This record gives sequence, structure tokens and C-alpha cells, in this order.
Amino acid sequence: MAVDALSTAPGTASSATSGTVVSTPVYEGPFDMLLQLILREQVDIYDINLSSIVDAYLAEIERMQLLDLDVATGFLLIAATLVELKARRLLPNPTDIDLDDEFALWEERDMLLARLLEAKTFKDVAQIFSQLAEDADLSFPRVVGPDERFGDVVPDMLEGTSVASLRNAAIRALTPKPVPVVDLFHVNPITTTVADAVAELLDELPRVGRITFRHLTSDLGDRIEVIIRFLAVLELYKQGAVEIDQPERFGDIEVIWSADEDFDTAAILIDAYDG
Amino acid sequence: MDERVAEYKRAIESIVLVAHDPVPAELLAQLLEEPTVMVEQWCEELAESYRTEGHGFELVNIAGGWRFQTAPDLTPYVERFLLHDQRARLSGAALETLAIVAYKQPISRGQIASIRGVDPDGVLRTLQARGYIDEVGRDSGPGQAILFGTTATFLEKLGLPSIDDLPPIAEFIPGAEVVEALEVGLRVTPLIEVSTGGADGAPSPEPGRATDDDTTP
Amino acid sequence: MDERVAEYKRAIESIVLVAHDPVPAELLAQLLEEPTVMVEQWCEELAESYRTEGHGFELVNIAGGWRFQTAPDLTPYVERFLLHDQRARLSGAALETLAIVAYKQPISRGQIASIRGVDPDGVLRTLQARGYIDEVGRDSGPGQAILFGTTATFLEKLGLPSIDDLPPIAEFIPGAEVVEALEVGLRVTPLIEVSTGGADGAPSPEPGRATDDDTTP
Repeated sequence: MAVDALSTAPGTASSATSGTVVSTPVYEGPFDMLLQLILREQVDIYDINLSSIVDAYLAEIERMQLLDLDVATGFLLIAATLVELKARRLLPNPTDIDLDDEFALWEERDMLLARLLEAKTFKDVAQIFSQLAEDADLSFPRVVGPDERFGDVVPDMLEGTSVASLRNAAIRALTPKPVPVVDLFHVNPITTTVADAVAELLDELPRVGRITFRHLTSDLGDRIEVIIRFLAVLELYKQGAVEIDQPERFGDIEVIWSADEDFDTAAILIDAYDG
Repeated sequence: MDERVAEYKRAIESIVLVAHDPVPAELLAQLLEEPTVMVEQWCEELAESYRTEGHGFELVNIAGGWRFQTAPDLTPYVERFLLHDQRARLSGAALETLAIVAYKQPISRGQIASIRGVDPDGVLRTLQARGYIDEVGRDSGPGQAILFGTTATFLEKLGLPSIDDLPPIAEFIPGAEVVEALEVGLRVTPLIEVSTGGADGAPSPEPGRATDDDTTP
Repeated sequence: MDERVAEYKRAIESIVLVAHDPVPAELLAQLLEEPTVMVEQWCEELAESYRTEGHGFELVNIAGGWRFQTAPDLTPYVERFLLHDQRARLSGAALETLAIVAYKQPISRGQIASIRGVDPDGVLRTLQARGYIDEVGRDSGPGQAILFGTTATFLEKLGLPSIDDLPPIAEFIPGAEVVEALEVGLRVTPLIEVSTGGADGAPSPEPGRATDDDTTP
């Protein structure tokens, strides 16, 4: 029977590896991850350091073996906001703050807060839905229909169905749906590291100056390579070497080289992804 | 003891309610783990109680089993309902399933399921009850799955001389087996060492495949 | 008069017995040529009588109509008869997406994406294939985005009479303590200021954590 990927129990992901089913907690996207970090584990933002989020994220990828670029994009945005918030909290001298920047950050924070609250609301509703469905599933409806005595009365259900509409239905049903996953038949062991990707970017970005993330990753075949490169961009953002701009939510991200002339690329290379 | 009998009677009611075909007393006996003679007696008692209470349905022993059916005197209401029921058109899901059977026959339930991604059981039964499709054979594989095909009634209703007169669908649509392979592929862990670059371009056999073929009943 | 009511009730039983989908009270009223309110009352009375008489089936108002279904406590028998567990469990992602669609319909894919923070494409396809949601229109904006809404199948899945019977969304808006926890988590104010507000005044070794428990609005 066709078991689709969504029929696993809520909150767990089952990966069937040679018969054994391993259940692991799953983050339903970046909001969910942040919610769980803040609420479930009761950690303060002060304790959420970037590398631990990145580690959790990479671990998640490894467990799921499936990644959508949009997931990564959403994660990047939120990570960026978090980094900014964290940086502000660690700022030694509060008087040194540009008021416009301060308001912009507050606005961003409020937006993030509002979206987290919304995500939490529907997460709770989902629990109720699950319970309702479980109760409803205990009863089986009668869907038998009329018996043979009424054979003559039952209207022809194909009335009004043309050959063309049947053909269209066949095309609809038989056309494979685009599946947003890794091409599983060509997965190679991951060889690139984030440090390698940082090195590549440090070579490329100062020359191009400004590039979209899509362009930056267009030559990459595997999604995992795309992810590694995105983590490298995140690392450069953290180091202040690039700026990130995304005009549209879920739109393409622009990566802008913003380091000074005397920016010490060697230092970044050594530092890159040590944690 | 009486309480247990009441429970058994309720169970009989629930089973017969959802059954598409008359349920043999032997099967009920097996499900309840009680003697067939007892089950037959309880069915008779249920049927009798419906009559005395004057329900619009009755429990009858027909074609080797028990089933619910409407009381004969209410036929006018039932017929009126069936004629008035605006919803007696094929649903989108049913039409797609019918189309799959028409273009891919003979085809098993499991193959349809893997194309549509959902269990086609109820839809297949409806289509079969309407006489648009029927069982046309058995798969030669280990499961001996029932294979479905369209009927003469289907051709008649669509005004087609023969099944070969169905308009062709584009070549690029892959067969059920390809879609199925794709689905199977999605279920296995991807960390399989696959030797790439065969000169003929033929995909190497996929290890997870063999066991998934026999999921069809 | 009482005899006529008994007859109508029998007619309702017979019609609902042969229906594939829940039968709306309005349709029953039309067939019986009686007011809908009366029909609704008779349905309620029938449902009540089945309960008190302890039958194995029940009459319920689900997804905009009345249908027969098995009593919930008899599930083991029915499942044993049907030989398979027909229940399709939904994942957390699917349930959350369904919740958003249910309360915000009609809603576009993009709007769902911005609430969930992830692309809902795959989930939407599954929900649509299972018949829980469907395209209900197009956005009037420039992109003419497809708008989704829930279906009768969704109501059946949750056992609800109508979409109005969903619990009010206000009940689920997070309480003050959750909002507070999130606010503390996302606090912008520099740490130095935060840690000086404590009543004891003593600097805590871990300034970021100290305010977690005693922050008051």
C-alpha cells in the first residue's frame, strides 16, 4: 500500500533503515525549531548560540535525508535576526546605538514574536484536530449505497462525462507530481565542508560583489551542497563579511560583499566553522 | 450472560452496517468467537425486534448472509431520494481512478494506490457496483492480486466502440511501474552506494524495490 | 398525526441507509415535504432512541448531513471484519497546515508558507489527494494565487457537523506566560540593564538566566 511520507505520527520522523524504525524529534521549520528551543527546553536567547542551532540543523538534515531549499531560506532569515538580537544584547555600551537601527530591530523582533505566536496557536489547534480525528476514527460510516433492487433507479454517474474529460483525468492522475527531494539515485557521500565553502566564497564574492543565492548555488547538483554553501554564507554574515537582503519573503536572497579592503580573510578561514 | 449477548448483538449490527455484501453467519460467528447457531439466533432476534419496533430498515438473510436493507413499503421514498440526489456524479477521485483503470488495464489495486497515493478501495467498489469496471483476472506474481479492467457498460456509457478508441495520452507519461519505483525510492534511505555512469544509461537495480512489490494483496 | 411522524421517521431511516454521503436535513425535508426543523427534530429523536436502546449503530450529524455509523466502542469488531485499519493518521505538519486552512480559508499557498515558515507544497498535495482540502477559488490580486479551503471529507474526518462547529480560535491563542517566555527569549534590551532589575539586587553569575523566572509585566 502506498505509504506517504506524511503519515508518520506527529512530532516524529520515521526513517526506515534496514527494517528498524528510528524516531527522532522533528522541527517543522525554523519557527518550530525556535519555539521548541525557547519554550520546551526553557533556554534563554542568551544560551542559544549560533553554532548549536547550526549543529541541530545539520543533524536534522542528516536524519531526514530530505531538504527543501525553502526550509533553508526560512532558517537563514531567522538565524540572521537572532544573530542581530544576540549582538545587541551583548553590546557593551547602550548609548552607542543608532535609533533607526534600534527601531528596525524592534520591529523585526516584534514581527518574529508575532509569527512565533501564530505558529504556536496553530500548533495547539493541530493537537485538538488530532484528538477529534482520533475520536471520529472510532466510528465507521455506512457507505454501502442502495442494494440491487434499486439498480434501475440509480442515475448514471457517467452522465455528462465526456471522453475528453476522462482523458484529462488520466493525464492528471498519471503525470508524476514534482517531488521536492534529493535525487536519491545519485547521492554521493558528502565531501565538501563548510570551511571549504567559505574558502570558495571568499574567492568569489569580492570579485562579483553582489549575487543572488540562487546564482551562487546554480552550479551545485546536490541539495546538501547548497545547504553547506548557505551555511557558509551564514558564517560570513556572522563575521560581518557579507550583508544579506531578501526583498520578498521566501523570495531569492541577495548576498552582498561588504567587507573592508583590509578585511582579514585568512582569519576567517582559520576561524570558519570551529563552532 | 445477558449483557454479553447484548454486546454480541451490537457487534453484529455494527459489522453488518458497514458490510458491502451479505455477511454469512459463519463469518460473524468467527469474528465474535461464538457458535454459529447462537449467532443465527441473535440475528433472527434482531430482525424480529426491528419489525416489532417498526424501523425503516430490516435485517434479512439473503444470498448466504445477513444484510440491512430498506423496508419494502418505503421504496417510493428511497427511489425519490436516489432520483433527486444531485450528488450522484462521479467525484474527481472516482473519475481519476476510472481513467487510470481505462488506460492502464489490467491493473491491480496496489498499482492504482501507488499512482494515486491513496487507498482506492472505496472508489473501486463504487465503480464496480456501477458496472463500469470489473475483475478481469489475477496477477501472476506471488500475491495473485486481483486485476481490474473496464466493462462493456463503460464503453457504452461513453459512446466508445472499443477500448482502443480512447484518445491517446502523451508518451511522456510514465507507466505505473515507473511511478511506483519513484515512490519506493522515496521511502528508502538514500545512502545507498550506487555505481554511477553505466555506458548504456540503464539505472542499476534498486535494492529496496524487491520487497515492495508484494505489498499488493 | 403520531402515525405520520412514525412513517416519516421510518422514511428517514430508509433514505439514510442507502446514502453514500451524509444526507442534509434540507434534502430529507424536500423528499418528505415537511419543514426542515421538523426533520431535524425527528433525526435527533431517532439518534436518541438508538442510544437509549443500545444499538451497535448510531445516527449522527456530520459534514452537513445525517449518516449511519458504527458505535465507537465496537471499533475492534468492525476493524476485525474489515481486516484493515482504514484510519489514515495525519502527521504534525499535515495537521498544522489543515488547522491553518480551516481557520483562515480561503487561503493561498503563500499565506500558509508565511505562517508555517516552510513551503507547504508537499503537505498541501497530500491533503488535497486525501480530499481534506480543495481549491476554492483564485486570489483577485496580480498573481491570481489558488485559494484553498476545507471539504466535507475534512468535516467527516474530524466528525464535525459543520465548519462553524470548530472550536473558536480564540481558545488557542497562547496565554500570557507563553508570550512572556517568548518575549524574554527575544529581548532586545542589553543584558546589563536587564540584570539590574532584580529585587535582591545581587548580580547573578548568569545574568541572562536570572530574569527568566521573575519577569513581571
